[in-house]
Amino acid sequence: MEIFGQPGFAVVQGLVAGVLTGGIYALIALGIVIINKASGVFNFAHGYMMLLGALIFWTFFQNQELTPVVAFALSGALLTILSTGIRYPAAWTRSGRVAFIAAAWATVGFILLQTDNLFLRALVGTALGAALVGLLIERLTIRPLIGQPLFATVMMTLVVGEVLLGVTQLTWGSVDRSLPIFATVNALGLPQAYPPIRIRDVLGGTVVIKTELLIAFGIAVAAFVGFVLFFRYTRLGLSMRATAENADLAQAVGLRVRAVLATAWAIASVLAALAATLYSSSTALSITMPGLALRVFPAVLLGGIESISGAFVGGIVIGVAEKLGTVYFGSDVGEQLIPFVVLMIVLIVRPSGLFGEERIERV
Amino acid sequence: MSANIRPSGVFDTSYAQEMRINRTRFDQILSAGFLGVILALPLLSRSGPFGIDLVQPGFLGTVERIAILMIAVQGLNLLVGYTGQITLGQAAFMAVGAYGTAILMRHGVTFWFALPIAALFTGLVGLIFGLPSLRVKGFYLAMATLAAQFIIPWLLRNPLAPLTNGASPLPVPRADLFGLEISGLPLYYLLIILSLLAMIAARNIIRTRTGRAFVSIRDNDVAAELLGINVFAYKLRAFFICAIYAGLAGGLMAIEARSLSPDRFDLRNSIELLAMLIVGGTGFPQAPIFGVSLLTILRETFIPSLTPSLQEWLPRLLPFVDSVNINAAIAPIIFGAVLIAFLIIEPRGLAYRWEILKISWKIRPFSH
Amino acid sequence: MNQPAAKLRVQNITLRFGGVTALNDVSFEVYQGEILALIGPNGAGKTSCINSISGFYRPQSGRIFLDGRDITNLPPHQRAKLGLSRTFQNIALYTNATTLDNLMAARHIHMRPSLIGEVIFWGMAQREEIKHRRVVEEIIDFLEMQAIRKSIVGKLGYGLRKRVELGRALALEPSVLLLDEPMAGMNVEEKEDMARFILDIHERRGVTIVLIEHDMGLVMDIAQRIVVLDFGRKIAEGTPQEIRTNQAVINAYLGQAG
Amino acid sequence: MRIRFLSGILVLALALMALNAAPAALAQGGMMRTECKEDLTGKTITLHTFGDLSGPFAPITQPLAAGFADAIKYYNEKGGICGAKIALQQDDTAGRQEQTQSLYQRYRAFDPKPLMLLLYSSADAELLREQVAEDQIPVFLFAGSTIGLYGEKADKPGWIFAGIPLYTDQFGAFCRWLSKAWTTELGRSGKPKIGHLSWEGAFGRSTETPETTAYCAAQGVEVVGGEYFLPTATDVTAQINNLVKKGANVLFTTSLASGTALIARDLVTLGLEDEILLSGVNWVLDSSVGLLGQATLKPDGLPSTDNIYGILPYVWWDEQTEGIKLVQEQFTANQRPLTARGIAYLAGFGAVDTYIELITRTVNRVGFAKLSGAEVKKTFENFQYEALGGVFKYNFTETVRAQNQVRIGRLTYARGADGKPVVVEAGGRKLLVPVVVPVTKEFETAPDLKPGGADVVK
Repeated sequence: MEIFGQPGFAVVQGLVAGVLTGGIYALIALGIVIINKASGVFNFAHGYMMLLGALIFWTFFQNQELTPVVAFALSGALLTILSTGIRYPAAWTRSGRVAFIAAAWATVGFILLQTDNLFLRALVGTALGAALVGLLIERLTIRPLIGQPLFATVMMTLVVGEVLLGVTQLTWGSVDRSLPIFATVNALGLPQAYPPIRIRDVLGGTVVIKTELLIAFGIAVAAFVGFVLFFRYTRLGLSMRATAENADLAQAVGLRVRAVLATAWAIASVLAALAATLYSSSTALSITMPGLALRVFPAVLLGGIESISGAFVGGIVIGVAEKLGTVYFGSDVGEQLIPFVVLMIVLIVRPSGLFGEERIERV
Repeated sequence: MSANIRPSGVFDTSYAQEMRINRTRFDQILSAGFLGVILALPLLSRSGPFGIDLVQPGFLGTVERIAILMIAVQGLNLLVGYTGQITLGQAAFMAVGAYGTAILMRHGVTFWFALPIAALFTGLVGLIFGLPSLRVKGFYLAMATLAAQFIIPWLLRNPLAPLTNGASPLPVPRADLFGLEISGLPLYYLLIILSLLAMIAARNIIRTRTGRAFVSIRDNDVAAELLGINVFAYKLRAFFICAIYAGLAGGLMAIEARSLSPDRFDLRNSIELLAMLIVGGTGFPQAPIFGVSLLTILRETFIPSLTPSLQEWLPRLLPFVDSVNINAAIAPIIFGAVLIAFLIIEPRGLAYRWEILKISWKIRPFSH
Repeated sequence: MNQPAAKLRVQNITLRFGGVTALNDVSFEVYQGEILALIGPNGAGKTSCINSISGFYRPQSGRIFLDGRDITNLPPHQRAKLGLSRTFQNIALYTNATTLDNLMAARHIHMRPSLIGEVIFWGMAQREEIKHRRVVEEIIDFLEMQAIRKSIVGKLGYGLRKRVELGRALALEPSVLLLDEPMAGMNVEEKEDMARFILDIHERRGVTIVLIEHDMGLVMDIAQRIVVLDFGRKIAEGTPQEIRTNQAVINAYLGQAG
Repeated sequence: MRIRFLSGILVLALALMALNAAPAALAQGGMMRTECKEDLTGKTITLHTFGDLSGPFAPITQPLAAGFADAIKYYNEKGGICGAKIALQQDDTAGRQEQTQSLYQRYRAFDPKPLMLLLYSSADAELLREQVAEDQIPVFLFAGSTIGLYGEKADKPGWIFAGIPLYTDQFGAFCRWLSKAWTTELGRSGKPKIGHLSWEGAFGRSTETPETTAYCAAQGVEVVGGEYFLPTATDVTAQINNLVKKGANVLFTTSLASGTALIARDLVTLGLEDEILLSGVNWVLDSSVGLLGQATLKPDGLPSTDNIYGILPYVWWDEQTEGIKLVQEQFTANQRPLTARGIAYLAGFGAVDTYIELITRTVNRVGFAKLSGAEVKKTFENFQYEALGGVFKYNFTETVRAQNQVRIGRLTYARGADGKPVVVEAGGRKLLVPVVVPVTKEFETAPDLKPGGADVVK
């Protein structure tokens, strides 16, 4: 059975691989969109934040040793986040808050220092580590530029990327690493990826779904749903939306714009780490990672630079376009040309992206 | 954005005099002196006639690249700084100019024809990728040009491979003038002169009808349209001029590097050209001079000259880090750190700082 | 009635944004060399009307004529070439340029296009620059803006910016000048200056002026004829005297109760 | 961190020794260093090198740099170059051509002028090919770029010498072996059909030339086409399907570790691991590939990267020779991580050894005072040398400037006496130990497939 001259199963295979890869693209796009929503800045450092995040995960996941200093620093980050970023229920007494923070601190410290459940440790450690990275970037480089030309801030993200690259090289070097997260332990005691799901006799052949990509896709979808709910229903999410819409007005009605900006960076950094970790688990953790973020730019634009659901659709569309393009025209066309042709077409037909808002101009 | 504080004691007696680029004696001396130093540099190097060893011969190459990149960034300044249209495809346009020049020269066309033809052709390519500016603005437009940044190298690598050697390097013949090969000193002076001419041309565009139309579009495109400026046509014109500058820079890069490969014109290079513009001071005529010089000297001269001592000292300070990792991290960290410091101190660019400096000099000893 | 020829004719224009009708079948004429005021309560469609005339909005139906020529489908920049010039309700200057450059930019349509000449800036191009510079300097003198000639307009005060904008509109050498609330937000003194300028422009340069203004006293003083809009419809047209006593206008301004 | 790496290495070394998994040691004499005629004590000779340390090729260049550093430390303790201390001048280009150009102009102007440049990027060599000839600075290159060495039409100045065989020649050698081994050693039926599946870019496309395709055809091996992927790809199933549709039963890749591991993994994903033979240039036979490939196991319980065939133009870590023992000792002593135990470190070490020999011979011939790039090039043009006692074999002449002694190797994993793969624990994780086994025992001369080369099919 053929679809436009190609074996049907190969087309379906391309479609499946495209959707699943698109899930990771979408997650990367989401991180870029969130920063853009909060501050109007296109974050060129995202690829480097991904690399750093994945390396943090690798450190927790693969190594049993962890100096108490690191654990202390990370739980310190948690402390900072808890005590400045989030408002507690007003009913809480002062001692209640202190107790809450202390308990959270102790729990995190305990998790970070134990080595029985590496996955949990890596999860908590990376979330905190990446959030800390995001907060530091915002505090040290982005905040000093508030009120300055937007260009300068975009430029700053580029420069931050360069520094992050240096930091990763200094700390971890550049060797390719394997990061088998979604794995069982086989008879030899080695981590082994889950076997792929094979669906036989689909349009004349077998279609294979890579389990780790499927899981990554599932997590990406969950993250998206989470964020849509977050922006729609939580106080922090709403204030982020408000700030994105009009920072001056938000400030005027009493929202803490700076705190919102910091939160956006922390969230984006955690998302970058998540996307990078999922991506690495399906191939390798390589220094070429930042290049992946560049490939996601068309997806961001396709969806609309400020649209969360757009990021998701954009990621999937670009993923599918790449893979189907490869099936039909070969990889040099499919992966290197098609995404940008799709981008051009979208810009000409619907300039604000699939989900972007069209703005009416007034004089 | 000329300074609104005029030096006292300077009077103009005609409009022509007032319109001059260097209006005061101080400006004239400064520009002439600067140019003189640049022109004298080769004479002060070991390879020069006097055998003085003041300037590292390697530095002349850096000045050549600064001259070339200044052209590309000046084009970018006209489009981004003055017309307010962002492009992420300047390096791709440079690739068109570079490959165009190289291919024509390989087919026997003399450099003096190949360069303008290639630059003009680049201008036309720029027009094509400027078309989305009819409907899209700001970052979306940047993304259309981002597509150029991927589509053009793809064309060079794949369908045009018979002409371009594909992903492999393309050797470029030497440029010659009446049978005399242009390399070494003549090449140096050629690049400086062309760069200077390109600067003056840009300055002239900025201070006349087209330049004012560009600024009108940047500052208020609605008002510009309603007051008689064909906004779309002028946006296209800006793209055209910007791409011509890029093509010119690309063609010069071809004869300077003598070997081209598509990797030399990737997105990273485009972004870096933008970075040079921003560091220089977007929308100031001197931005390319400041931005390109700062970034290029930082990368090509400053960091390499610091590297040996850092390679020696850092491993002692950081004994727990592998020295190989340190060596790999030096360049990105210094480059990044210097620029972060710079951006925090002067986010509007060096040219802005320069204007402030000039004004404070004129009105000294008062601070306001 | 024996009226001079219509300089500008607005014929049955209707303009809708989605479900909202901003202008509903509006028609009026502006005669050569007169000052016509366009008034009406907030949201009456005055600015929409100006925007339609200058080409920023495209009405769904109706036609607009300038000197008897149908300009309904011309893009805004070509209407400017035919002699339409305007100012904006919320000042729309080139904020990062100097006063001089703002005015010079408006000379755009009168300058001979020659990119090559500009690049070289020698001979003709330079003479051309100087020629138009003279025109601009005259306007600067006329509007008494000598002191701010080289100032960045973004840093000027509100009143001055309004004046620069008027200067820019004048530098176009229009035959019809559309002024969208030129005196809004000004104090009495500034308003008087501005009124004087408008009258001077009208008298000395013979420019036809369409004016939107809220200050009724002023309108009554300087306008020769008045068109009143309400909810996108023309409800009255006539001399200041006629408008003052028009019941529909009074109702519109004071509400139906009156 | 130190303790972790150290313990990992120690465990690994012990495991290897106990297993005796490696094949019989090749017969090699001791280290064959030319005697010095001149005592250079008190002098310093600098080794100049720059390349992409922080850019896309960093995974392979950083271990290489580690090899330089450790070798220089070691040889300086052993007397340097005839008593002269070896210094290292090293810079990072981040993979940018402008930076290569500017660093070269810097290096060219050093006083004294560099005697030799050690480069490790094809693109750098291609860019500088004519300039180094003008400045008379020979280059020792650890990459296999035909254009870099011989120019577009194989007639350009010969100042660049390659430490590994040209990628085109490597591919030719592989075709030659494949046609012989296909039905016998590999036990396959039908004809071998190769599909290229490589990284996009000059490096990835370097093996697919008209010359190699014609040569392979003459050997009875059909090249069915090429597909490319970006280093950031997550999935190459579509590319593999395309090549399989064209009839490919062998994939040949020109990529570094993450690329090769990705292909191996997707072959297993598609269930093609038995039908399709994975092979590639010398970089695919690297420990890093063997380590990365362990995350996916084949149905037979071995990693996806088991049984990758490739070109092995040097002696591998598992073979017992004096040189390897020395490198292993230094590797352990300098606490290098397991991941660096690959070809790049070996190459870095070998390059320093070669440099010492090269300078020693040149000094012996012309004396220290007359040492120059041109003289070093002369030595290079008649250079028979086995670096590290046979780990790298150089046989340069004026016309053959690339190493061309090749073997075919196979990547597999260390097995114990019971035939089961051995699991070691290093750095807190359980690992199989990748080993590279030479399939052909003897070194053979690779076909000469540069444009106009001796073995090009007319």
